Amino acid sequence: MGVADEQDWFAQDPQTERAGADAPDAEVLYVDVEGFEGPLDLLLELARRQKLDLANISVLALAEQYLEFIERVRKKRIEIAADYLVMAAWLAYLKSRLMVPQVPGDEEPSGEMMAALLQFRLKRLEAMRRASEQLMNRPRLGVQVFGRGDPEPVDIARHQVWKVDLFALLKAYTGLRERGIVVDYALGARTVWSLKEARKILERLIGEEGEWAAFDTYLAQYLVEPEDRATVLASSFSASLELVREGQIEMRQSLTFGPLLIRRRKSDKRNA
Amino acid sequence: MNHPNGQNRPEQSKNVKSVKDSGGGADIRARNLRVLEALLFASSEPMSTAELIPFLSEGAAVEALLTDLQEAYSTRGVSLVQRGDKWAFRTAQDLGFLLRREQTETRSMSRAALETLAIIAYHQPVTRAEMEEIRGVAAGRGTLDLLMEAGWVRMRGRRRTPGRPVTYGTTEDFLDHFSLESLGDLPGMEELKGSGLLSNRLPADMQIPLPYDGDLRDDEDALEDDDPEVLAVLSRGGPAKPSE
Amino acid sequence: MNHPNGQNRPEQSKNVKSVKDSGGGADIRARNLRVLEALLFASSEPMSTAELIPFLSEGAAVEALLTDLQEAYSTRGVSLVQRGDKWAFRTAQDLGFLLRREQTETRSMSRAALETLAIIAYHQPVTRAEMEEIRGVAAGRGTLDLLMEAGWVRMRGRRRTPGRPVTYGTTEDFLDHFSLESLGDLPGMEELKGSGLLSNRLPADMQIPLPYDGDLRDDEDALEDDDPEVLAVLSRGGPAKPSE
Repeated sequence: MGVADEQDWFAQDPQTERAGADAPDAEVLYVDVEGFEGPLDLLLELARRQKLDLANISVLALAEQYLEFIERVRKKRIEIAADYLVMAAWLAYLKSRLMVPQVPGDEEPSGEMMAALLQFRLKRLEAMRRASEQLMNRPRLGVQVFGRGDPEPVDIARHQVWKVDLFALLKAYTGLRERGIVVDYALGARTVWSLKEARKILERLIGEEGEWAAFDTYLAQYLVEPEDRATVLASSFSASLELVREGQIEMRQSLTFGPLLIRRRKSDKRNA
Repeated sequence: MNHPNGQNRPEQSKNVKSVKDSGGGADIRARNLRVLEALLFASSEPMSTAELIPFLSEGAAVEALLTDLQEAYSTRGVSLVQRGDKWAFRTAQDLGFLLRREQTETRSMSRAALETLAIIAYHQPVTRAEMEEIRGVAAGRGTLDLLMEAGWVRMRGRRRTPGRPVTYGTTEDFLDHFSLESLGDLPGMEELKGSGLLSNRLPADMQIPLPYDGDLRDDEDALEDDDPEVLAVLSRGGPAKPSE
Repeated sequence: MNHPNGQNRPEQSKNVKSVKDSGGGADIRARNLRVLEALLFASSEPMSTAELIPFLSEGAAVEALLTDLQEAYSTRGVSLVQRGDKWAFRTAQDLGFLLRREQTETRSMSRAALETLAIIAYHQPVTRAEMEEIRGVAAGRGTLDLLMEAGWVRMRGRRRTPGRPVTYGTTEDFLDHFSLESLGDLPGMEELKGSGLLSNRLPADMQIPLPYDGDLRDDEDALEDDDPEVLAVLSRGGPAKPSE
């Protein structure tokens, strides 16, 4: 079968009504390439012109028609998508494989294989195209078939269950009442003895006596408030260790947890 | 629904198989019933006989057909009902419960709501201004609404003071929820101190009031049904029976 | 849909009038049918048996009841139809010409979109690359978006192949829209199966996959909620629940 004239295609093509026979060639061609959904679509259209049954088409003739078409489009300097050129290259190769007999040991797919593949793809596309038409011809919801026009809504009664118990309620109340009188029992900030403070106080208390005395008795006046005990003892003890290291005082403890004795170091004073 | 286009009418009459003598009439009737069924099912609104007629065979007795259809559905799960001069399918009345669902969600209450509730519980009857004074914060409208919606707080009446403010109190549901036999079961000052909820360093003049939820007090007037504030609560979707 | 609360069940069974000896069973069956009728009539969307069962009597054979109901409605103007795993009342197909309404949605759908829809329907689960291979042209992003927006196509998962491409399939809405009971009802399915055209390979291999919208296949992974492609669809205003 010879290469079809482009005017013939348009005359037969139901899809391209816009392309009149009297339209300028360039424009017609441009419109036409745009009208196809890719190279496979174009091939399918070419095949349809050849034969109605895809099983009996001549793949070689089809390839030639396609290549001819692309060649003419390119001569008119019309830009075409890369997809079409890739297909053209593949078809050119297919054509060569079909025309040259296969050499034994050739690893490449045979021309016949390639032709069969192309035929398969064309058939598959055509089948899907037919399927989409059949699908759209189904009785469609909202077109020929209807659902309930006035569905009766489900009436959801929402109940809120509050997670509140009496304790939470009372706590909120007492907290609120106490919040109102917060000024009345505002206490001073908690006392914290710094090491520096403790050392100053310790130095003053130990004085010049030079007699052994229990550590606690020096601090007795500061240990009255129970909440102060820890900080007074800890800071004073740390400060006392520092004083021992400097050689200013001596400390003694005869048994574990026994009273801690402390005095100013006499020799120290003598030396001074 | 759109009326059928002109083409349908002839096609429709042709489609009816009229073979037997009187069978043709029965077939036409059956078909008319099917058409009514489909139309009424698919319509988003009840349809009048005038709207239905164009879809039926020439000269069909639409009222009689509708009554037949109503009869046919009388024992089914859906019924054909007449609404004014229009017709519609509706769920059978006794199956209405199928379309109702209960949904419960557990939520915890904000501190503001809890405090307000506690104030109302202890200080009732209490006005909004008094609540705000105790809390030291202006109360959002939402807090009271929420407590009324929960069914724990109600409007009691109006205080006989300038401005006639609404007085609030707690409800039976409140007692129920907190497992209190009466408001007298709310712990007083000493019990609160004993449980450690109140510290001992309270000013001597601080008092925990004795809650009162009895009848209207001398300084309270009853609420009228058409009281604007009652209506306002109702319109905000509050409890239908605030005094329940 | 939520299950009814516990209160309904006893109410429901008590309401059944069981007077006659063997009449009780028949009454229960009649009531179950009415309940199904009411539930399915009230909903515009297909309902699954799981949604229906809680409203039926204990141990009711829901599938058998639905088939009975379908039979009872087979000659009426509305039919009970199966859509995938769900059931719905729809107007009878043969009355379509009478009720036909114009629809703009699919009018505007391009040939590319419709072909893509057919490819997804017949070849699912299918990747974008496979769709492009079949159509022989790169698919615009918009085409798939359009189909997903229409609610007919969903992302199923990711194919366990290099690049982990997203697999696409159809939705229950797709079945409902095209009046299909299942994918097996797709027009021309038998013929296509026989011809081997649903294969990605030459028919010589004669390996014929069937369209499949069940659970994920061995070579599919589930989509993650934070999958970038899913998020991309969501951000473009696509369907909120692609996996529904």
